[in-house]
Amino acid sequence: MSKPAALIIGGGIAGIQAALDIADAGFKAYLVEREPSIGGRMAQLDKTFPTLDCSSCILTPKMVDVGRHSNIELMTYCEVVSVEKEEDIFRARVRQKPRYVDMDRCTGCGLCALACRRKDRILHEFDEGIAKRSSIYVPFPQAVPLKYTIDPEACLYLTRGKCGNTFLCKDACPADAIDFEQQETFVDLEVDAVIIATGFDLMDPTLKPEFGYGVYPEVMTGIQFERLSSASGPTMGKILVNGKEPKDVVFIKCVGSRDPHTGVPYCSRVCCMYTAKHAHLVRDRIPDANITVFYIDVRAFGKGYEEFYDRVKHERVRYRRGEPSEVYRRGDRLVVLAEDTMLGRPVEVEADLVVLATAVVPRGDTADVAELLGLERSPDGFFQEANVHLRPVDTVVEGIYLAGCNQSPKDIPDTVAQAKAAAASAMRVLARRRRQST
Amino acid sequence: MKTQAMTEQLELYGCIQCGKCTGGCPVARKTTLNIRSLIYYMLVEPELKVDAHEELWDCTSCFTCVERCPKDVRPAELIIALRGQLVEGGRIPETIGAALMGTFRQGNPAGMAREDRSAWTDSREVKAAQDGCDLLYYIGCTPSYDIRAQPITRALARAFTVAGLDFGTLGIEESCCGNEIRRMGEEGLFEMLVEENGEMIRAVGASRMVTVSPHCFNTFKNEYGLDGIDVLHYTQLVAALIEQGKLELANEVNKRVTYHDPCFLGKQNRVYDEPRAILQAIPGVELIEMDRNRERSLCCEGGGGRMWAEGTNLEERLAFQRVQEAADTGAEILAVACPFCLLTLEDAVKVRGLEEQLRVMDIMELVNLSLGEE
Amino acid sequence: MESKPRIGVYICHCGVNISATVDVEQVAEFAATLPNVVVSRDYLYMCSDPGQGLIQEDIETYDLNRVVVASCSPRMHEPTFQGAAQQAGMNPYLVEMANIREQCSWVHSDRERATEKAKWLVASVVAKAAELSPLEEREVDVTPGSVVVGGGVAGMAAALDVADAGFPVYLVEKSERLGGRLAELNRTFPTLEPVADLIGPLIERVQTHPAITLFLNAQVTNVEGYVGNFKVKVTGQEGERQVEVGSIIIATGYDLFDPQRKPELGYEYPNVITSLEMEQRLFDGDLAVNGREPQRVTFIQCVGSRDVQVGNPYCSRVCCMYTAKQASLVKDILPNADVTVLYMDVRTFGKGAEEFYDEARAKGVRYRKGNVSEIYRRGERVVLSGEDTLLGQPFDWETDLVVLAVGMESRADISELSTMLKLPRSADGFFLELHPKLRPVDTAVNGVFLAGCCQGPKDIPDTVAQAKAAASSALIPLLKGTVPVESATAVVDADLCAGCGMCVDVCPYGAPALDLLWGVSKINAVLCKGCGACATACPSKAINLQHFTPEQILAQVDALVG
Amino acid sequence: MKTVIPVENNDVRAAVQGFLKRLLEADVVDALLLPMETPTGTVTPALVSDPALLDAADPLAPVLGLNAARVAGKVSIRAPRGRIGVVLRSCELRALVELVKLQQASLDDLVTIGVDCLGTYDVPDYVAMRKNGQGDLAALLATAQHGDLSPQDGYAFRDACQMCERPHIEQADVTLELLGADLAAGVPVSMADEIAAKLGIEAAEGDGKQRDEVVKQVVQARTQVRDEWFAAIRQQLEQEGVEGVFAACVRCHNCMTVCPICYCKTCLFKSPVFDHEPMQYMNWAERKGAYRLPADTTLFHLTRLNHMVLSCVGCGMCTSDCPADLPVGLVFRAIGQQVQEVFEYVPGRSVEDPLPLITFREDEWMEVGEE
Amino acid sequence: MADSFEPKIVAFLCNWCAYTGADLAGTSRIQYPPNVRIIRLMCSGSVDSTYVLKPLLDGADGVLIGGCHPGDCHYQSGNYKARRRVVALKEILKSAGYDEDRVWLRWISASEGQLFAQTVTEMTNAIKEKGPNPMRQKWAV
Repeated sequence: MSKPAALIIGGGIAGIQAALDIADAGFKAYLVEREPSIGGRMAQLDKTFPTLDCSSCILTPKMVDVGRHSNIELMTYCEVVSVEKEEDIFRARVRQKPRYVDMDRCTGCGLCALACRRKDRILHEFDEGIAKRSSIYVPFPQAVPLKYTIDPEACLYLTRGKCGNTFLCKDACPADAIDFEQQETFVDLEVDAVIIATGFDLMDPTLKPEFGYGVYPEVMTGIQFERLSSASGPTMGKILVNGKEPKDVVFIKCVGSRDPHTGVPYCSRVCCMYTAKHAHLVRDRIPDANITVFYIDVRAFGKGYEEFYDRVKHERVRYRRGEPSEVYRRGDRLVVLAEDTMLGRPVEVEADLVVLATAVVPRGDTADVAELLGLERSPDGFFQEANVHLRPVDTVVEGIYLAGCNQSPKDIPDTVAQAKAAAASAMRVLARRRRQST
Repeated sequence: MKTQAMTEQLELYGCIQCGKCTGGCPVARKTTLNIRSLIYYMLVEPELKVDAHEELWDCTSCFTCVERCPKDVRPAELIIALRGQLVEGGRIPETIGAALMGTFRQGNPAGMAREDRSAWTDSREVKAAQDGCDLLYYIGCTPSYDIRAQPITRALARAFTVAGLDFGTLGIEESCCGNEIRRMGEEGLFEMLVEENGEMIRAVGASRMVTVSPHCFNTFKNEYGLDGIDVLHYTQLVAALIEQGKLELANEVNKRVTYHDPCFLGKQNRVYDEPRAILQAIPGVELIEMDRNRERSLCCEGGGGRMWAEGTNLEERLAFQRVQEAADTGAEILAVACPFCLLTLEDAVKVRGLEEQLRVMDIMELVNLSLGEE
Repeated sequence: MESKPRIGVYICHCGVNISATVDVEQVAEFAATLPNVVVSRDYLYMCSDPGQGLIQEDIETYDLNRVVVASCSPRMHEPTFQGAAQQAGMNPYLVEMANIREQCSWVHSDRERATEKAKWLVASVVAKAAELSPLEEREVDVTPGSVVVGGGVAGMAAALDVADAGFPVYLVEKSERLGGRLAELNRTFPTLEPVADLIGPLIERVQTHPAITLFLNAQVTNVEGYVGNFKVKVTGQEGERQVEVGSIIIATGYDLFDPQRKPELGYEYPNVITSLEMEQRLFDGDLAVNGREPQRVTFIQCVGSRDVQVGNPYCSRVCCMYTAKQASLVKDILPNADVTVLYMDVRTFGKGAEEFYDEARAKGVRYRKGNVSEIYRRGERVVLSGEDTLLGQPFDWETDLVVLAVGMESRADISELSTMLKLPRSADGFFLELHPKLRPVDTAVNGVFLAGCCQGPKDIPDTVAQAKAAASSALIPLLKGTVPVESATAVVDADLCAGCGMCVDVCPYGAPALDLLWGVSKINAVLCKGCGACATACPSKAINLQHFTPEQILAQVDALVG
Repeated sequence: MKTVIPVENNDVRAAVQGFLKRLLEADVVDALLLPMETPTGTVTPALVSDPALLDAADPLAPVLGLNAARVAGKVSIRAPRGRIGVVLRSCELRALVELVKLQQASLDDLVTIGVDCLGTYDVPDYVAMRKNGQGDLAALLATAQHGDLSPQDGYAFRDACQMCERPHIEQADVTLELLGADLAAGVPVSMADEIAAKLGIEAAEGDGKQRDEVVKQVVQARTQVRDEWFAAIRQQLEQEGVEGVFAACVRCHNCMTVCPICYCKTCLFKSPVFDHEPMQYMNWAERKGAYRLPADTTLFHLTRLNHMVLSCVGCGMCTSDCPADLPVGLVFRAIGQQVQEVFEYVPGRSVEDPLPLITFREDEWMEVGEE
Repeated sequence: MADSFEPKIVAFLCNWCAYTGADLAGTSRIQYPPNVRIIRLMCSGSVDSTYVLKPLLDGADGVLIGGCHPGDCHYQSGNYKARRRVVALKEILKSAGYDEDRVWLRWISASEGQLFAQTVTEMTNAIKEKGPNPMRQKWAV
């Protein structure tokens, strides 16, 4: 009889933590991630609030642990296409998308990407579009697994059937790992529990056109700012806008959140703190910058958060109460127009960089996943837990559990705690299975 | 005025605009003074037009705002600093100017002659502290010169003698403590006083010093850096003397008494119990508390230079409200432990026509009664 | 066995965390010149997969037998690099770390001097590395079962998860009943469920669960042992009992702020009550003050929270929502009353919370920004002095009933447990988790985990999630059946031991014992926790604490002084 | 119980020998560990089971070549062992008490026979004296009565003895109370009643008062010497440090070898920890420009101080056996006095006093660590 | 000369309190002088006298020992034993003619990053005041 096993869908920090707990307890864990690498959103972050640990420093070792754990089967670039429940057993079918790279041969040396005809021409998703990559790529240098993948939507050969006279990538690969013949394959799994850790999306800021996102290059989202300030990002951690250090930086919070007009009536829970962190990072890198944060309420509620907010305020960050009305151009700078509600009058604040704290929203495919697994959704669009108070990670389906931000927005500590909670729920099932089988 | 330097110096950045400062400010209700709003300006605006803020002179420096701030910002210090800007530019009310000048020339804000500083003694023998003593008795300006306050000064001297303390005064060499001077924004003059007085006080070599006024007590205790010298307000010393049995309060004073906590004694230095202990030790005294007592005591509006500046709203005086509250308790005597409170509240009793029912007395006057005929 | 040390040195940039202050390349060049160093490199993130891969490759290529990583604190990543080395076939105890981030780049700004210090630190660790010896990794069996301290919702949730997984649970509750603070509440936010409906079935399950042994009116009075095998003494009305378990979950909850510590808020008036008292009134449906229905009910938030004056700089996380809930319920009961909430920031962040806040305002609950400075009496009513900071005007708001939203504090008696278990506390007084993000329920004591508000303020969903998380951590050793034990134990060289027995006297764990036949000391490696007290007491150094031997430490010292 | 051993013909030594013989004959002990005169004229401890050989016993000889506590440990450390009477001077007895605490000796089957010490010579002096027909034992014993303890003309007692303020036996199963006694008339002995019963000895009056006074007088005189010497050495330490005072040290480890307290089988300083690579010496030489060899001498002495000075009983064997004539014992005693005072510890006083460094109180030195 | 003197201080910190406190100073980015070089030990009770004496004789300008506050030792009583040893060691140093104030024992908890930074700053200043350890110049040790 096989080892009791759990399927974890999603390889962000929630999925990673849940998989590690289950595997450490001696059960089998299948970790399915649709991107070429695990890591999820947390891998994109620079520092984490309120301790300012760098995100990579605390995440990548966990990723490595996952990659090497004897009880974890890591399935990246894969998607769960169906799940059937038969009594206490879930039968899942997983689609392995073709990487067009032989995983066993690829050494991750990167010569293929350097050679690619479309080098530096494809928008880099991991860097939130502020940098470019090749058609063949790894999402980030610390990826697990560190194996290259050909983007089928960007590759000249895969889209047009021809790539010059010769495959530059193939020629460059010393390991002969590139394989355009690869086809998608399917794997069938039998598991006793399923943990959904599919994460979240960020609201499209063009839904708030008054802020000029997509119009002005000086307006960016919080997650883009993370890549900009990250040492492993395209600017090596230098905060540059149009090649220059911004002197006036404005942060706008609640972009979409607490705003029923955009369909996001709820609070996204993390923006106040990551904005405080961003403000700190600007102060750290550009000591003489003028930093303004526009807010409605400052929600610094976690352990050490209020203290961090106090600290950031002491770092000469100007907190103005009021949600800006619009952003427009004046000369070569931007102007943020808002009512300062403490002054009771409108103010214009000039800016070289405007950072929008965009709302955390459910994944675009939440409805599909809900249907696939027979789950319910709450009015805000996230997955519905069995009971918000006492069963925050359980679902209406026995054996399926929720971890992380697909249930509602969360910061990292709460996500990790919830992922472990989901693991605990799963362990009850797995342990029962093990007792029955021995 | 540019805001940034001062904002940094006073560490206003911690402010979260909760409004507890202005919310508790006793004068905010009657004038346009809004310290919370001023801090916000300092935080978000590059410049502030200080001249436009005449209401800065309304602050009584009761420090309720400082007491209440949850983030350890010291709002009252901003007012003092802004007053400093006004002083520097010479844009100050005439009466304030006179008080500063008087202090500079004669060592007291009233501008009375320095040679008359010992007039309160009424030709009693008082030892010169300069000759060495255990206890330095620092009198202060109002208790030295003001006829209404002098009996307190004398009563204390008598009590110290009865208790057998080896005490002395600085005589006519004593100068203003500078507490009010600093709060009027004249930092330079204040520093000069700190230096001169500090040197003189240290030279005495006493291990303890006692003051009549909580205002003097405050600055000596918290701003002079008199390490090794125990600075006491008289209520602390007298309460201890009673406790130790060195002062026998034999005579009954059969009165209903309520007590008004001076801001500089209570809120700012948390001396709440000793004045009450003294009153309760006086035979016959029935102590009745006003609702707003201790941490919630209402300022009499006599501090922060307000003895020499009328402020922007003369009509509504906090002292009026305060004496009414005292009268409403049914007390016959409103006891105080501060010469400024004594003067402002007594004046309010007169103006409000409450003299029939309420008398304002310093605690020391009551003690003196209980000690009996000299 | 003894072969000449061949050391690989790896200097981490940690993004810019280290390289911004320390000239990483220069340190790597310097390290290459140190004795026994065969290869020295720098890399952006040593802890990443490629970073670790680099080390593993070098172990093979250069036949390394020691690895030195200069990066963050070993408390952070020592297991990471030990694991990497182990996979490459090296004994994990031949890896040593130099802490050039927390103890260098982050605390210094002078680049030159920080770089110089980093060099010394690396040199010192390289010197130690040359003296390292491989250690054996050992495991012991785990006693199945957990002790859960505290019978509130956190303790119950954790207990049920452990018990449902098939392990005995000993639930120790100080009071005479289960349910903790939650049982004192009326309804939940934002769903307004009656708490009794929630907690009743939960208590029932705990009470009837065959795997859960309940100790009411009882306290943990002593804990001995270590992860996998704890001996916990429970003292209750029926006397003392010792239970043996593999892990311990702490769920001791919180205290409420005592509003008498803010005398200006007039808690002594009958008109002024705490939010907990309001729960009872809502439960009873009795809001009368002085026998009359209040016309004005005012809520004051952040009482004892976000307040450095009372030593609680933190946010208590639940007050905004329970205030919204209470205000909303009051408005339901007294539709014509003026219900006002005075706030600093409205923190309605949980699932459905902002929506609830929106509904409360739509109902007519008035929110005014501005915290109250003081409260005094006027006739039958009280007056709240404050400022409406949006109007920029002070107010003196007469009201009939005032509800103080008191915050959470760590338990007054938290230090007892803290001392007994050696659990560190954070600056806010609550128990300190091992890492706020990576290990939010673990503690510095292996095998002891935190659930609920003893770690910091939390609402019910977060408490339950965290309790389950603690259960997960507590279940891992139980399910696995074995735990690794300290490898870096003390060992005796019997040839050197003169049998003086000082090691026996200084060891708090009874690990060393004198062999009566030979008169020399022997150390029971299972009992040894690796503190080194015996080694220090031993004058001839017949006892060595492995991994911290005099040769190793003196080599470090020598490199540092040089 | 107290008694007096009668002395005939002024031969105190013979009287004491007689007493010791009776201990064997009466089966109080199986053997005696005591100083014996060798055929070549020196004195050495020996374990004697044959009463007949006790004619060579010389327990009163004013010489100390070895602190016998060390050998007393060897014969008593673990069972099975014989019942042994061990004849010790005061400093030896104190060392024995410390060794018992260090589990290097056992009192379980041991009968301690303490002898008040009138002063000892270094072995070469003693041998020379004997060769020259000097060092009349009777003359020395005669000084006991009035406490005017003084050496043979032209010789000096060992340094340790000259400043020894604890020459009298403080606690033993059997004590030969030489101080204050007219030994020519008899040797006062105190002993446990059960031993007396076995020996069949009746109580006899000695003059206890006289002994106390003489002890007091000797202690006073010795303390004066001690304090003068302490002051001098402290001044020297202050100026020169240990490395200056011990500049001539050759690190022979004699001080450690002969020290009764240094019980380690192998000293840390003989272990690989202090066996450095050749390049290491080179590095050190480069660090300071020069490096004294043998290395680590100061560290050796300071570490030895840390390891044993709390237990130092002041027997001075270290000084006696130092080839470089360093005042090792004086330094250790001077420093030891201060450290022992801090811990209120008197080495050798009682086996009940716990060794200071293996115990602690939670509420002591509260100021340490808190500044 | 005195101005340019940068003391070398060797610190032995216990893993559970002082070392963690030093890490916390790092995570909190509290700045302090770089004169202290840290050696991690498991417990202040495992600080051997040679660990202190060796650097002092070799010329280190100070030695800092950091442990858990009384009652908080991870190993129950290591810090109490350390306290006795340090008291003895300093007494020996003093009576042997050395400056015992170059050796500091301090209790620093895991949450006292600020205290650690402050201790290092104070110790660096105190040692600067004393000047270099004379042993640095002495070869005959």
